[in-house]
Amino acid sequence: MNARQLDLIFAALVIGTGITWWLGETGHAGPAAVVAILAIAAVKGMLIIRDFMALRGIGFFWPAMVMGWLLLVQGIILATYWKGH
Amino acid sequence: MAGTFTTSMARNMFFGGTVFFLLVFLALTFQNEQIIPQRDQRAQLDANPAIAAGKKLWETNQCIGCHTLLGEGAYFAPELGNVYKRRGPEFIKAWIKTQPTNTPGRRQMPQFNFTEQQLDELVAFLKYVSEINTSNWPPNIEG
Amino acid sequence: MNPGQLALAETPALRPGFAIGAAHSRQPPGDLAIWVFILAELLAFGVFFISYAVTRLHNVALFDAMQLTLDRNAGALNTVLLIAGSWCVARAVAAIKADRRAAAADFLLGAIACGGGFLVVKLFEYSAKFEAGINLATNTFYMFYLSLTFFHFMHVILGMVILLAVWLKARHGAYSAAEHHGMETGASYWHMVDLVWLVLFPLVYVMR
Amino acid sequence: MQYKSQAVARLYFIAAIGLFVAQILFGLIMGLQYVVGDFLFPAIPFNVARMVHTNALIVWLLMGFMGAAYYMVPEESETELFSPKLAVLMFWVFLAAAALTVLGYLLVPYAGLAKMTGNDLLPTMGREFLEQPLPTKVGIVVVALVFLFNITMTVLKGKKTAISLVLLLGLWGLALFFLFSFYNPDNVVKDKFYWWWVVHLWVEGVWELILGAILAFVLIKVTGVDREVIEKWLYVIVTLTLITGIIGTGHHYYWIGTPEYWQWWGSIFSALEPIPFFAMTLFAFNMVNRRRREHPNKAATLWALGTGVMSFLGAGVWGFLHTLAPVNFYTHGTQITAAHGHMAFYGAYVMVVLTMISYAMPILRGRAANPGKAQVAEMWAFWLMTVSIVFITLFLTAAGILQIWLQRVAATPMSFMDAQDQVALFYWMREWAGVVFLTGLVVYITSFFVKGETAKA
Repeated sequence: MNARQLDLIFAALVIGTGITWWLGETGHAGPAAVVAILAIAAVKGMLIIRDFMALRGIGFFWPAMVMGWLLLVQGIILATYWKGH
Repeated sequence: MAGTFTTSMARNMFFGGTVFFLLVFLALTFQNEQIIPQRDQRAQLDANPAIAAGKKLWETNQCIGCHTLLGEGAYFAPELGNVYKRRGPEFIKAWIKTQPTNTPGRRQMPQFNFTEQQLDELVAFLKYVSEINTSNWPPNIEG
Repeated sequence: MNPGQLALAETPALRPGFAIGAAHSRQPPGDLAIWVFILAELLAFGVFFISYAVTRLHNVALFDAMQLTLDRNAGALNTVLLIAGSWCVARAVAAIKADRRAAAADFLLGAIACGGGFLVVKLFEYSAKFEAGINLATNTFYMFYLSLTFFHFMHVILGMVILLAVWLKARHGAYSAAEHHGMETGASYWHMVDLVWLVLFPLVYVMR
Repeated sequence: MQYKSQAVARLYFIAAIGLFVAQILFGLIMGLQYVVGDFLFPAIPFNVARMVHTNALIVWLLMGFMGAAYYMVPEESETELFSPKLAVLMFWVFLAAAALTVLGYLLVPYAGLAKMTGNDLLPTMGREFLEQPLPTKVGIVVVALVFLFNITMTVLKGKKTAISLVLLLGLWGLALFFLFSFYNPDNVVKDKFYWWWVVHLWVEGVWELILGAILAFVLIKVTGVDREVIEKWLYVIVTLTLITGIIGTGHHYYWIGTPEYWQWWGSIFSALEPIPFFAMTLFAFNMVNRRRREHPNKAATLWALGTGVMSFLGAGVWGFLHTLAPVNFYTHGTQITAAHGHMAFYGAYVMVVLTMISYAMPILRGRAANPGKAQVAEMWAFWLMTVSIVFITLFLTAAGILQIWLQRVAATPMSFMDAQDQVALFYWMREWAGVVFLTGLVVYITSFFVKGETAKA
């Protein structure tokens, strides 16, 4: 991972955070907003795991554990919001 | 060197993790000390010295060796954290005075030869415990 | 934890010196000890997050009302600070791999500064809440808000302590393109702290 | 035996087994009193039998830990003990204190004992497991400090290994947290809160460090696996233990007047407490499977594996069963707690001490391992005791579930004593399982006297 790629990922993460913040500030709520926010968080998490943590291309076990954690937690969160809607 | 597992790093993890979680626990304890005055009826302790005297009687006669108090103790005899609410003061005193029942085959409680004042102190202690905020435990009056 | 991983690290063929391709491509960066710790931490946070979500399900009105009292700007600012910290750490590792030792140390310092910024913002946020008389017994939402953010706050401090140790070593030239095991270990932990916050922020501050 | 001074361990092990017998006998008395209420009344009321049962257990486990430390530390540090004489002296002080305390419990009414021993100076007596009179408590502190001094000095003058480091931390923690037994405020909530700093932070904290260290030591010896591998496992296990167990203390703070946030912190972290025990099970089996030698002491290996499995079942699984706050609301203070307590103490601490004794005793007696027949007897004892503790646990669990149903859940709840009458059948079955346990213990002791061919240590 070269410096330029890291910078791009950093920019993407900041933009993602900005969108999440904007959704909150403009009072977006309900299923569509929840899905959008979770999707952004999932993408951000994946970028961190793959490129910052550098778990990309090291086989199955470790990326699966950490990404699996992220997706499982987010999946359950989504399910509870879905049910509570 | 990706993938190595060094003993020194394992030791660091052990020390770091232990100190870390001890600190979190101490912070939770600090918060605990700040909140319990709303729940533990400490004003009663200052107002009525009989409660402390009753606690001492509770301890020096080893009541916890058979009974539970707020669910902690031995499980041989009834829960006494809420006995004041379940039975009332007069029943408690009369019960203690008439022990042991000597009914064959039944569990026996010793006779402690308390004075009337000591009985009142024990009752004051049990009343105080029954008023501690236990988050609605036990599930019902039977304890 | 995967017992096989522990065993694997002991196999002579995968020890440094013998470690060619295979070892590098199958193990995460840094020491496996930190990865055991990371998995344990992720598990604890995961259970905490799920508890929050399930409890919210039973108290939607309370949680939605209370969430509005949080300082979302502070939360977003802190997210950016943590991301920036993570980026610094990633750049530090990239720098040391190119044997740019001074740059690596500077990037680590940048990450530590970001962590410090996070703590300051968080303390302002907390002091506003404490002045309002809010504590862990206020209500279920605040119990979770304070518990989750405080537990994470402590992790930021621990992450900074680790980075500080790595930075001190880096400044003394302990790391190089050939040997930066310790730096990768600290970096991995710091990214975990960041990752957890990326779930925490939307969950507690934004989603409704 | 590599170092002469290791021999002091033998005294501690013998006394431990002696107190073990006392513990079981009083356990059987209590078990019978559950169903024949007036058995031995008023000579030995239930509370007295229980004090002897629990205090004997604590003291014999401490004896076992100390014996284990005296055996392990010279070998780990590769040097003689700092002072074997001090170790022997402290043994006799400790044994005398324990014997006097038990005699006090049995011969003097508790209130009289409190008066005689100066409880008025600093009231500490009459709390569960901390019933010891003030002089005994002070004695425990003195013995512990002298013991720690002796062990620490030995480690300091010799080699410092991960095992002795973890062991030392566990032992120092044990002494440190015992100091909270001297804190007894009138405020019941605070009393209970800090009481757990002794009880919980012992059994789900520092004692597990001792357990891990002993197990690691024996596994190195009987499997011949690299010390490096075993020490890494040890660190991982004790780390997981403390990061879950320290905050896991919160699972005792649900219903004793403490704030409700403990229900969350306690539930979450104690739900993770089975993980280190599971790691310990994996550890024991993994190491034995990867063994590089066939140690002649098969019994010790069996005990080590048994510790891994039974501590996971007793402490991990049975602990998890009732650790979540919504479940604990119903199970708190019932026979479920007793069920968990029996299997956890046996599976973790009794078994690890017996593992150590099983490994070290033959060597202390000048042989690598006991003769085959003696080992067969010991393994019989292992199975008799282990299977009967499983049944004791199952019967108490059944009794607890029924008790909860009748007394706490049913539409018209029964009173405590009425519910007890309904579950009497399970108490009878528990008592019979206890008799089997005693049989196992007798077989165990007999195994020390079975003669046969042995190889020199």
